[in-house]
Amino acid sequence: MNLTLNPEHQTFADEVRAFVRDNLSPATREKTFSGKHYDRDDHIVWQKALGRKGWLAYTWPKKYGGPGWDVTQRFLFENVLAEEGAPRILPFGPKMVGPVIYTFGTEAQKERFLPGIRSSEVSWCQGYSEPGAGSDLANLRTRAVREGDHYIVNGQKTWTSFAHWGDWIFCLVRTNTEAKPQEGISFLLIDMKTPGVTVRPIIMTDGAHHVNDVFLDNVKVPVENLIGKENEGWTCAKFLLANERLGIAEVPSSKRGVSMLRQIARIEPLDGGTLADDPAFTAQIADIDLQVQALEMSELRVLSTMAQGGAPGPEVSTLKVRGSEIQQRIAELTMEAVGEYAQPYQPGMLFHDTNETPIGPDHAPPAAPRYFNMRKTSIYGGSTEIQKNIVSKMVLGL
Amino acid sequence: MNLTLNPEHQTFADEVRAFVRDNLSPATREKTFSGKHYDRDDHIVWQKALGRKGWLAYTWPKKYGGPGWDVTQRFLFENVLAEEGAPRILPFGPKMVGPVIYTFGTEAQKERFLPGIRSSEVSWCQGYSEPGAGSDLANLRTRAVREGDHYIVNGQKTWTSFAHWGDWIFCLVRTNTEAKPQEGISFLLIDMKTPGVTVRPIIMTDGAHHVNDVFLDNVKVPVENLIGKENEGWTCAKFLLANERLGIAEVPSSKRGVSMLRQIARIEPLDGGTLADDPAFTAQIADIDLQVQALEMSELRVLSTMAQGGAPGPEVSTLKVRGSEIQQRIAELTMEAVGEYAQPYQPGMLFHDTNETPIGPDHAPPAAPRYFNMRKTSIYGGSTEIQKNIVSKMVLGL
Amino acid sequence: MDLSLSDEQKQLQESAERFAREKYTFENRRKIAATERGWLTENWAQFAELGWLGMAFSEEDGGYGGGPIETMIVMEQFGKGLVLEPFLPTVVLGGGMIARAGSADQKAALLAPMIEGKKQFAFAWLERQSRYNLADVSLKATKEGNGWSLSGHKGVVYNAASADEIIVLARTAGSAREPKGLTLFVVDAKAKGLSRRDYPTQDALRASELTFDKVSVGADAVLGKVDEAFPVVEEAVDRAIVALCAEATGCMDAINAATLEYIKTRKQFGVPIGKFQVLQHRMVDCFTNAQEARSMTLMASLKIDDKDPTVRAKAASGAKVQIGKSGKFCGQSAVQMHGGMGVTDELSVSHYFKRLTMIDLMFGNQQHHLTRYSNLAMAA
Amino acid sequence: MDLSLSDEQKQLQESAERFAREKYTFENRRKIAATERGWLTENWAQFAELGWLGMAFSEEDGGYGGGPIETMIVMEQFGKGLVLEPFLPTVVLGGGMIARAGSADQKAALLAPMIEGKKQFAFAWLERQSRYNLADVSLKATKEGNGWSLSGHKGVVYNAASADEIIVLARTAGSAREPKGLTLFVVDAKAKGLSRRDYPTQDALRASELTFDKVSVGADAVLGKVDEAFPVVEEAVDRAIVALCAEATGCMDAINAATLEYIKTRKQFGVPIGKFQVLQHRMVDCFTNAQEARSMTLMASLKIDDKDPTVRAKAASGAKVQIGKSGKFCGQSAVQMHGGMGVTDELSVSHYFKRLTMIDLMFGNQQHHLTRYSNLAMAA
Repeated sequence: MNLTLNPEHQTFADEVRAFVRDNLSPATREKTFSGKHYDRDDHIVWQKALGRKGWLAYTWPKKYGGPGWDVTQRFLFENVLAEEGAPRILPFGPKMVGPVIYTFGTEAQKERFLPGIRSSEVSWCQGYSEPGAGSDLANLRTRAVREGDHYIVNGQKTWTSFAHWGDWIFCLVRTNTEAKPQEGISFLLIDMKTPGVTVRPIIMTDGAHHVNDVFLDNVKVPVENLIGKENEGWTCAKFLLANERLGIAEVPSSKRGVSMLRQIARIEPLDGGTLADDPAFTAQIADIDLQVQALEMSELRVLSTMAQGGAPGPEVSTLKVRGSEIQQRIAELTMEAVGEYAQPYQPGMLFHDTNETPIGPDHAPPAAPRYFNMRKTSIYGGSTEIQKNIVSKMVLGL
Repeated sequence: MNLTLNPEHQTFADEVRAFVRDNLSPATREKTFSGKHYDRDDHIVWQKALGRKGWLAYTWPKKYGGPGWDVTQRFLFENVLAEEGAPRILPFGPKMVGPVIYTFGTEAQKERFLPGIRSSEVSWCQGYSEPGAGSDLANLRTRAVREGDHYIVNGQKTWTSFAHWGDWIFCLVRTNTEAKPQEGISFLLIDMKTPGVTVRPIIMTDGAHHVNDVFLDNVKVPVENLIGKENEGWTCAKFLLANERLGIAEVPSSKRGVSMLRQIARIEPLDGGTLADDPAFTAQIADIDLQVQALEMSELRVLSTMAQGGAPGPEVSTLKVRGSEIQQRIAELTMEAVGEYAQPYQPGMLFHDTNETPIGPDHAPPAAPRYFNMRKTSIYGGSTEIQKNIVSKMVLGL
Repeated sequence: MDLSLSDEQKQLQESAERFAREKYTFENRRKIAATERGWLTENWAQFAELGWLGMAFSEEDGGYGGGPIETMIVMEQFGKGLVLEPFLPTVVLGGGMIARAGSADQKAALLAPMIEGKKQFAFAWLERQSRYNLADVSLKATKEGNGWSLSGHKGVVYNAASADEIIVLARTAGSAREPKGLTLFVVDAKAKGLSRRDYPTQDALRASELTFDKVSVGADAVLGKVDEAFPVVEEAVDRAIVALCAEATGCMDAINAATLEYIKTRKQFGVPIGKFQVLQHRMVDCFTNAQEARSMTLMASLKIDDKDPTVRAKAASGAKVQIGKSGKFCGQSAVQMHGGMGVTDELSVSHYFKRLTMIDLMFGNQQHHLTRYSNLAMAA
Repeated sequence: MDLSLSDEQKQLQESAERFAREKYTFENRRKIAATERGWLTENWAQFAELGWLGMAFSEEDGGYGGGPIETMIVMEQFGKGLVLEPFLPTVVLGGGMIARAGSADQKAALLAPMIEGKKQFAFAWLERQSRYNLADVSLKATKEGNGWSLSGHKGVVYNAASADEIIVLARTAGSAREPKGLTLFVVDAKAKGLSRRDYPTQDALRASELTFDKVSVGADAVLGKVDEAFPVVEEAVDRAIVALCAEATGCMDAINAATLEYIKTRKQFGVPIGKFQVLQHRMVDCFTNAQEARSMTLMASLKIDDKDPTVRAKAASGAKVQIGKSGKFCGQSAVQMHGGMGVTDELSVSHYFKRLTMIDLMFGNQQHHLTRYSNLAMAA
């Protein structure tokens, strides 16, 4: 057992770091460290650069055009990207639908869809949640009725992140209303340009527009866009959720968050010194720092099991639970570090390129909005309550 | 609205204080402040003194021999007793069975039982829990079968505090096995000297003997010992539980605990000074101090409603929940204040009069045992989980 | 000891409750927040008419002889409605300091019209480096003939854009962070040399950054004694804290009620989610937290008039700790139990959550006041 | 990076697991705790035979070339069984300090027989005033001819009654709490002038108060360099902390398993109480806590050999914080979910709870190590 890197891995990490420094736009990098929201180009330009290098679909096996990295390489790649201020890779293509397609799709589907995902030429979004089916996903009502070589899809999806940027959406739809809830569901790919697809923004409490309602009104979808067998979409859904849960702990960005928080504490004034002099505050940083370390090590233990051929089990749910608590706590402490100057609401500084000077310190504008916004992390991707139900049932047998 | 005392109440408080100082044995008082366990005499001698003064059954109306105090007087009485180091009044007679008897009993029963409770001549204990009926009290199995003018009682009670000191036990027994669980229960008074009553000690994790199993083997109980109607004992049980929940928050003793904790922090050495110099520790004392204040004020608000004729509702359950958390936290902080010297186990210092000097400071011996022992407060008298179920259902309508 | 409301207090509670319920529906509030001032003059006029602007002042100061309990009653209902009118900066802070420290002339010129609804105030104490230290003031006031000249910066000044007068805490002597050497000045909001940068806050209130560039004021602009403002400010802020605590209890009642309603109706897995025991217990904890917040606010309101400044400070800090803790618990829990809906702009829950969060940050957060309380309690 | 156990390590784990399972049933342990020594010589002999006493020492020191991972593996199983044999004071602390600081002669005289199971040690560092400050030492060693004379008091010295030699931390120079000026002495447990007051601890181990009244030792009793013991002690204690953390993870696994089993079988309201969602989620939290404890212990075990003392100290303190937090959560939760049974002496749960509680208090509790970690992390 050891935690040290061998020379090849060390070289690899250096190579990744050099790549990020050469290819990530300084303006995008700056948004990461100032806490601004990214716009579409921040994500896509960067992802295309990764795509050209063959690194966007970095978890994929070589067979499907991935780099075929080992667990340590993945770990290093994710950490270096976060340290260097790269935006997170939007997961919908490379982490979600891509693996579903290469695992359950036909050869034709693989040829058609995988290249655009690997290159980031095609943007994807996820059509899972519905107004009446959030935690209770199996209760979804969006209907797909077979008519000849098409499905006619009707229904509403909600909480669809970046639907307003998406070229395609992968949807869970009900193809059999008479089967048990989980048995009549299919996994369908829908071109967002198809007539009948409408996107309506949902504005978050911080004023941001990330998520949307997606209305599907008599949308005609060719049968060849079905992944796997009809009525067996739940298998894809479960596969995808398990994949999602692992990366969703967001350890690398939380590590960056802790180090930014320490920086802020060293800047924020307090009684003639700085907040870094206040042991009550620094103890709270230390506490969250240690929580991040515990989470990272737990994740490494899971990855190590996977490296030896094991599959991530339902216990990764607990990583997602802690990961979201940690992101929330870092955001909370960051806001508390800013103090009274977290109160001004400065949308210009959050959403736009602007020459205005911020009110308060540079790190003030995103502090409170980020705190509000981060509450979502314990809700999306299966709420904390749902994750604990899963572990209770699947791991503990309760 | 005001929190100030009028002159009559001020005089009353002085009178109570003078009484405690004149009547409480210095050895008993000393046990309170050193955290030793009381023996039977500590309780009974003190309670008899209160009884002679007419203050033992201090919550009772004048009609039944109580002092008929108002809410402020009760509040002052409880606080002064705690401040002066009096042991808590064992609730089984004056707070539990006494009010049940004067509320549901016949005139003959009142005449027979109330005087011995008021004077502490007769000690009572409570026969509620059974091995299979803890939280689920209605599931109790102890049977009482009517034979002529007696009941024949068979079964087992458990967690019976001070059964080994008790003259009488009040029991919930099943008199009808065919009714719904709560409908076949009766409230029965049993003389502990009756043949067939056996007491077996249960030793707690700190080595203390407070609770017992009580075995009832063909115990012959006269029918006149039934309180209320046969099969309607659940009414008495609920009435008693609601009464119990209020006092069980133990605010006055927690106030004393906080002040003792501050004293200990001023004594415990730390880096050449004392623990009182450590802001991380004193902040934790401040936090629990404020929790006690919030609880006290919440209790006063309930008492104020009662003073205007309202009855304490199920929301007092939350007072019990917080009260137990607070007692546990004070015990925990006290142990942490002692540090490494909480490790020696010193039963001699806990249970006996001894001339030995303690290992470590005088306040060390009870620190860890008390922490272990206090875990029971969120279990007995209806566990925290049960209390929250009650509030959820009865108050919130969930 | 008596914890019951008088008949007058009950009436006050009813009328404040009615105001919040009728004038601050979710949609109304959104419209009010979008106006230029961010609040409605007609509402302010109604406050004056109902006597709320003068209720907590003595009769000799032109008020109606109430006190902290009346303030608590009204602020609690303001919290339920998320009321936007600048009651706290104008009445509690501005009015409170003038009543405590003002001369007869100042009371006549400022307090009387405020009670009539004709004057509003803002209180400028914070600077970039101050954090929660009320004495960390470097805006300088220097003697200039008979009067004074003020230069420096003040930040996050609530209601500065609507105020007629800004009450400014300035350093007239002493070194950085010394409580001694601070003086309060009443400055005309339109004074020459005073510039503003206005903005909304996270919770839809209005505040400003102020720059003072040699702003001249007369000798009569001094509120209270020169160099001796600190105790006045500390008391005023303690009173403001208790008023904020009352507002927060109102927010908590409202957010808990909304969440309870939501979990009774929102269905998942075929049942209302309020049937799940984990949510039931969390909901119970929310109500317990609100109960404790109410208890501590009431206690602080009853103690804030105490002659002993330590009693007053402990009461205010103690209540603020509880409010910080309870507000966070209720706010975060409400968002979580609302699921995705809780993080959108479309339901009231996120607005209560934001207000509760900002209240914690005002005049010192939970941690700050825990330390303050702890130091006072250990010194005793 | 590689987190898999070698085949030898897996075998070690199995044999330690078997020992704890077979020799430390609940009833067996109760009997062992009631013996005069509080542990069994036959078990100690078995440790020697299985090579556990020497596994973590280098081959040149007569050991078997393992390290912290081997210690972790064995301690974890000891935690599962609540094993009472004095492995920590003798092997981890005593053996560790001798290996690090001892002369060749001392290693031959002390370490070799220890590995053979023929010598036991105790480490006397704490004094009444020390709390968790390893440098707060006032027991004095003064020069006496060629040797030294020790006078003063040591407290809560684990295994002092069974030890052949007591390793004593004494002040030879410097002022109170100065890290410089401390020296380690190896003192014969039967030395003249050394008296003991023995007692059991809360968790059924054995410790003693020691009084040194002019205890004379030779020059060869000094372990390491005069006045330079502090770094040796700090490292030894960091290693002991990590070993304790491993023991605690074993305790947590056992207490969680017992609780899970209990809530699956104990019925109330007609169903196993494990059907109640609140208990289910709490049980999940217990397992998550144990997982985190295991992760931090593993990380600390992998970092404790680092050349940089800061890396080592941060790893040890970080793990101790996690163990404190997780141990408290699992322990308190287990008692609560066991209901009344959890607070009696009759089930294993209360014994695990007591051990977890005492582990938190040993060598600095959660708060102490959070502060230590925080200071080191902010200094970086």
